[in-house]
Amino acid sequence: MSEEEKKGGWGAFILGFILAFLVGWYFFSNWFAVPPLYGKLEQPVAFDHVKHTSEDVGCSCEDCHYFRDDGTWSGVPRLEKCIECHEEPQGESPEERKFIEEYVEPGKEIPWLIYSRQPKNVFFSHVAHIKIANMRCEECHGKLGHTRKPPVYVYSRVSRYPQHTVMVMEECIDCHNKHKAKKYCFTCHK
Amino acid sequence: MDAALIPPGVKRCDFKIFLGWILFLLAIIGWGAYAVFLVWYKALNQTNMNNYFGFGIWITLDLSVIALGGGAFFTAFLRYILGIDKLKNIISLATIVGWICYASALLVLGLDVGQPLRGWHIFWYANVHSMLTEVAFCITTYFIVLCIEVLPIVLENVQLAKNRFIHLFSHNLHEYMYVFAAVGVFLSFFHQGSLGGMYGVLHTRPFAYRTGFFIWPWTFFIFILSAIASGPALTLLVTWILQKVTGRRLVTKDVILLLAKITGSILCFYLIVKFIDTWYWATHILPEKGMTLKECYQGWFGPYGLWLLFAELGVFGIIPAIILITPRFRENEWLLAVGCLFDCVGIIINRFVFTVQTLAIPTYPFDKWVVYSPSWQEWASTIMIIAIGALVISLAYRYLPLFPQEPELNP
Amino acid sequence: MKHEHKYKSGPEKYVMVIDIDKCTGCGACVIACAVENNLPVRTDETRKLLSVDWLVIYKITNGKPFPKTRIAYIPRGCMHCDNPMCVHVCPASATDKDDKGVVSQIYPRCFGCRYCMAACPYHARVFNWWDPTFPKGTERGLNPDVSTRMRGVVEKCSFCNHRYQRAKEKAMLEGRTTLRDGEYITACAEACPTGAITFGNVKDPNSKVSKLVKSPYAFRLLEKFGTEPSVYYISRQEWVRREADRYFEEKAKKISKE
Amino acid sequence: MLTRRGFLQFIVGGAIGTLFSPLPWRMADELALCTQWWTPQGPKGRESWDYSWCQLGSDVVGLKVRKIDGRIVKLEGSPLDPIGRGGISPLSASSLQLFYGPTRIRGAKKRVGQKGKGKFEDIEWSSALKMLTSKLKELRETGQSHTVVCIDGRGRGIMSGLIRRFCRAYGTPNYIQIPSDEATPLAIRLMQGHQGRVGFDIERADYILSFGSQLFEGWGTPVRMMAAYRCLKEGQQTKIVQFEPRLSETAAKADEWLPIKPGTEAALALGLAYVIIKEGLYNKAFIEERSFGFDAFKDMVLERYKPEAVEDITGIAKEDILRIAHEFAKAKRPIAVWGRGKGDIPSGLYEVMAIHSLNALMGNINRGGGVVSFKDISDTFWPEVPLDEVAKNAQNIERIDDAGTERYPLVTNLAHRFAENISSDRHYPVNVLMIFEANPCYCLPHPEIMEKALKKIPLVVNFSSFMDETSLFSDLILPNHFYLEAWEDVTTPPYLQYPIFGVSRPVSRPLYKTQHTGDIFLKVAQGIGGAVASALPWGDFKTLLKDVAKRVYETREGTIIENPISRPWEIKASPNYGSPDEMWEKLGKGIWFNPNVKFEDFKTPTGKFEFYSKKLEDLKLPALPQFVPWEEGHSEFPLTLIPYEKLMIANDYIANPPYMMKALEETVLKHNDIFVEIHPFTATHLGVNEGDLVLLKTPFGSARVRVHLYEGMMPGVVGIPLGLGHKAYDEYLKGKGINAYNIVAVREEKATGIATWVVTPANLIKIKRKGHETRA
Repeated sequence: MSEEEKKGGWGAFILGFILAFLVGWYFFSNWFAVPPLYGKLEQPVAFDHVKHTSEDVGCSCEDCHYFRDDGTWSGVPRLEKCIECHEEPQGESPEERKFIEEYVEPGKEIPWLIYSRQPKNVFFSHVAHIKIANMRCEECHGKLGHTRKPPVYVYSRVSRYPQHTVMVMEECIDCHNKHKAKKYCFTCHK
Repeated sequence: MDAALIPPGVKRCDFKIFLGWILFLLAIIGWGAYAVFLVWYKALNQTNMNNYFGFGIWITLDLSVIALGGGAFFTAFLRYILGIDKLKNIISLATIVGWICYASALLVLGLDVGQPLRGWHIFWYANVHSMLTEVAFCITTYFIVLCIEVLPIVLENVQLAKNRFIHLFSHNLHEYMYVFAAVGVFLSFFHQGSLGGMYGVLHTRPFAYRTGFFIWPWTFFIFILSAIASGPALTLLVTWILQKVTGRRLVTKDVILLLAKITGSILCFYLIVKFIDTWYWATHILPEKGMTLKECYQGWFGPYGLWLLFAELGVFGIIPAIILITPRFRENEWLLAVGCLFDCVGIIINRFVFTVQTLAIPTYPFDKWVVYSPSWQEWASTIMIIAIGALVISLAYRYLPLFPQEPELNP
Repeated sequence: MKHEHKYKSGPEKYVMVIDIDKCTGCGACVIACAVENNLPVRTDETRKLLSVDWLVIYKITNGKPFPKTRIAYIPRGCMHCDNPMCVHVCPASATDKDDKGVVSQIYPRCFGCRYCMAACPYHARVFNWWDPTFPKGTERGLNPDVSTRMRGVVEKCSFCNHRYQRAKEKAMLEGRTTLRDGEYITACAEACPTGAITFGNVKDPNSKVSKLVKSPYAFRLLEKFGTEPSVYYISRQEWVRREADRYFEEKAKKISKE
Repeated sequence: MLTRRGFLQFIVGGAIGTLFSPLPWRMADELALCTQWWTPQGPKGRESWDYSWCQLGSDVVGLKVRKIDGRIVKLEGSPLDPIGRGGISPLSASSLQLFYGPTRIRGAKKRVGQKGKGKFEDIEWSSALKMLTSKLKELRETGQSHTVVCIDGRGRGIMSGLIRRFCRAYGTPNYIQIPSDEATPLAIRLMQGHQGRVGFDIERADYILSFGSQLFEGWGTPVRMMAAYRCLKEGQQTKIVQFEPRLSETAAKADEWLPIKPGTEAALALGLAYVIIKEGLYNKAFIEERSFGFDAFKDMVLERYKPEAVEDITGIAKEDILRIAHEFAKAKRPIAVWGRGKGDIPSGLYEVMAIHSLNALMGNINRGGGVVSFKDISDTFWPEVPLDEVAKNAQNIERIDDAGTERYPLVTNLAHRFAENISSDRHYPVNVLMIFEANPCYCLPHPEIMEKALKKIPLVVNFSSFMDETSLFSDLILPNHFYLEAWEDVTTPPYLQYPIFGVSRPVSRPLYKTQHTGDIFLKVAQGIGGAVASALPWGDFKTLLKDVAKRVYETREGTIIENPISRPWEIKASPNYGSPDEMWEKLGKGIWFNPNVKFEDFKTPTGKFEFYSKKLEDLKLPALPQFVPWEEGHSEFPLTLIPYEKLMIANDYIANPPYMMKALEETVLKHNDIFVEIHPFTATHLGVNEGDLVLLKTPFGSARVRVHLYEGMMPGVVGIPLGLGHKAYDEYLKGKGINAYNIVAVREEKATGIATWVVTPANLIKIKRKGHETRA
């Protein structure tokens, strides 16, 4: 072993540390959301919430998002709801024309990307949160209902779950703790 | 060929012979690795476990190696805490054997759980009421401690030790070893006990259920005792095998006899406790659960027959206890080996009945006995783990100065 | 020392009462359970100890020789014990007991250590030894209310908890937080053509189950183990009661007095 | 410059740096989460409910259908079903798997390659129908209309009526029902002169004698019998006595089980009659005023069926015979029930007559809690068929199965002779065979004869929805809708004590390119034209059903169920429908039923109940009920093989869905081996143990089976389950066990030609084990 080697100092160590640190944060935290772990997708149709709820169109939230008679939540409306107004183009926008050509005419359901999509093993009761706990939509969905353009959909390619906008179990539990709501496994799991 | 790696002052067999032995072990390990691959790729249907036998040979192996690995912490306890200095001549081997046992246990757990990718849930979502959680935490931390204990032994390798830094590091580590030994002893006590507790708390399985002290059923303490009583026996057995295989004397007889005496005494104590426990269980706990001793065994000679009880406590309990406690017997080299072997077998049977027989006993009055026998994949992976142990010991013996007395005993 | 789960039920405590004398062992409950809960099927299901079954029917016999032999059927799902050993032992908190009496099992949390199976004397818990398979095409009939389970996890009867969730949503829309008798029943209870299975809230004094559990012929399986099951059985035949339980004589005397 | 030391430092630094980044923690989580999409999941959506009726096999179950976005996910019993009252049978509950399953046929198919090999090519529906129509037209024009045969496996309701009518109008006498219970209608026709429905008012009976009927395992209608069991146990505490060689589930639920030697039920019935007559316990008013031939019956019984003699024949102790007879006679509404197994293991005419005589002795006929007879809408709906020359000529041609000929004048169907006669060219060749909801290549005794017969027929048309055994031997497959996709009629099921009529609407769009068989018959009739077309003028099956509903409306009887009723047989029904349209509307949910139906009086030549049948006398046949042994002993075959049926095994046109296979007990099937049940004594005698492989030999063949030792099986008897051992279908069913029909002995009743396979001489020979057994 040469003297030179012995005096090597900590340079290589620090270099390794910083490099790994940066690579780890850049590729694996969902802040940057870059491939290969994360993917970004645009919604199939650039739906404008503001436009629809503006005075000249005059839709209310409940027109599309409502409770069904059995207490379940309707979620995102189906194509049949869109067709009620968009059988024929309502305006000049090329987005709308594209939407009619691609979905309305062939009668194909729009594959919406659900920002707050919960896993299949999770049961979320909208009615419990809205009717019983009197929460507002914004508390969980933020300003989504006031956007002019749908935000980018960020998801993980491994777990296939959306990022950023989705609620994870820790958040559910925090809120349930705060409001002293039940938090048995079967309160939310199925 | 590998002369540069061999510790100074000792002789080792020809490299070709050693290579042959290693290749033989690797062949076994390869076969086991294929079984492991099958289990991970195709899931646990590759085993012969079923909904009645959620625990099989792997858990038996797991509990056995952890008990037998108890030699490490107990020898460390004797050496570092009680200051029995003589044992420094065997402590390295005890530590290596312990490390092998615990590494095997963790490997087996990785095989045995249905969803290994989620294995960390046991730490992240820990249920503090579960004895298994306690086991998982303690085994993992103790394994880390064992790694630290093993590290200086590895660093004593002639080539590694040439590095000044490594040399100093391992030397310093040696200085503080009693701290790790103390931590290790504490951790070991808990998980050895918790493993017993795992079964002892099962008030739904009268065969395993025991009342006890505070949150711990008696099995908690009995398992600790049995681990202490059998761990050093395995260390002695390995030493004996090494001496026989290599034809060299590695440890002076007084060290061996001392450890054998301690082991024997504890085994006697353990057996007394175990007899009382068995009596109380048969006469109090079982009737309280609406069961009889007869219902817990499949006749005399069935697969889960009463012979198991006699084998565990009689042949593989009382006999080794007598051998180890009697100076005249334990001084006989062969009898000592038999004693140590029987001691280990007794504990393995104990662990076997607690894991497998507990589940085999019909719980419903109308249910039938179901017999479990492992699939080849289970055998292969089990044998693989034993082969890995042999491999590690072979390498350690060849390249590390495990036995400080070896140079002077083999001039 | 006993490991007792300190269980406190809320205003609801669901129990099941099975009248063994009415059960003809037809198996409609088993099938209804399988369809409702998306149970997987393999091509060879004859090794019963490897099958994923939430509800099984035990056939017990009085042990007498021909022609005095009699048989009875005991449908057995999860007992939803008030002192559930499985909950106590699960290292990853994948199972709990909620205030309405249901012992849960969370599949994505479970990592398959099977300690709970060792703890359950009823064999109510089963393991997914294989990846779940459904005959080709029948995935279209899967129930979205129940998540399917992946290999390597333990599963068991959930008292059709999703039906509770469904019933509760409907009630909440109407502004109610409690359910009426019969609004939430399990798939097996609903399917039973002889009405042998009754399900309901035992704390509701008007429910059917609250009357049935008081029957002098009511008993539970393996009561001596101290598990406090939520599933009650009724049989007027002494031999059935004796066979189905680690029977104790005190109880026999109590019944003969009445 | 990178030194070794530097490299090591770099690696260690990297490792520590990684630990301070999200990488390990994130990946641990992501990998755990990815295990969640390993399995298929049903998509969420809007829930909706529909009503339907499942009529697979012997089931008649009202269903509530749960749908998610129009996708059916669950079938539940409908509380609006007066028969099952909310219960469901295993088959109905799991029929969703048949609906979605892999054995559905997805469109019209034409055979290519050899028959039986199962090679088909897709064919357009239009050309398939054209092919069939032109063939039928050609045969009719060349005077060979009688060479067309229709096999009907449903055997009840409007659909059967339609096929029968088609045959008549087209001009062929060869309309064959399988499986068919010939003995019951015949016995009722002979003793009561009634042609129509027979019902057992089980729910109101207070004493039930069951002669081998597996009452709670599929006899009659499974859910109705289950509901009846509940009613009997909750209400009047009716005593049920089961005579059966095997402790079946029914025997287990009966209050008393008396093991009887297989096939001797008639002797037992007459032995009981002996006690009742001898001690004068019979209903004197009924016997004196409303019966004929009692004296002859009495003399015969008193002479030949002394309890001692009956004990010898049946193995039931004299004391038991006396006791049961007393109990039966003392009961207010005692009822004796026949029909072995699910009712489809045939009994002979004389056996049914013997058992029914017990009902007559107690006068428990055509009254509450007894055996009742009435007409059903499916019998009375059909208007007269206008026959042309061809059709009229055809009426004089003898049937290919010999039924109704001089040799067998009494019976209407002899399915077993059909296969035999064709394969041995006994009569004329058959050119076209149309098969509806039947699987004769599986569920007739000795199906290989049927296979041979099908190979001889140039055009075999199968309307099956499934690739079953018969489909494999067909030339043309025109798959029917599954019941969830079709318009179906719901008519009175066997043994129900009141008539019903309902309409089951499609609750799903057809999954595949299938067509309603009713529509096909109507279309083909139009294609043939002439009198055939005018006999079947309905455009489609739905129109026909509307017509039937209108006819029901015109009766102004009964009521349509709108709310759950707990005891439907007791209510006073009044019409709750104002117009045919309203009725049609209401039939979408509930069914029409009439508990106050008018019972059909005795229409025998004497106008009385005939213990001694005039008609039989005219035909020079024994006119009194009697016991004729089915089988004599064989030294080579010391054991007796009896088939038994299970509710968990569907055993006719419909085969087991995977969930039912899953729910089978491990004492029925182990891997691909079937178990036969024997008593431990028998096992000791044979030197076999539980689970041993044995060769089951009968004079008709042998099969490899395993033995299950069952304390509830009569010593010397071997029980084998019917309904396994399929050669077709998917891997969930194919090759599981053996088909018991392959090896049973078929015996014909001399007088009627009715064949039964209730007893078969057999032997079990131990097979030496080879290699290791797979563990349990």
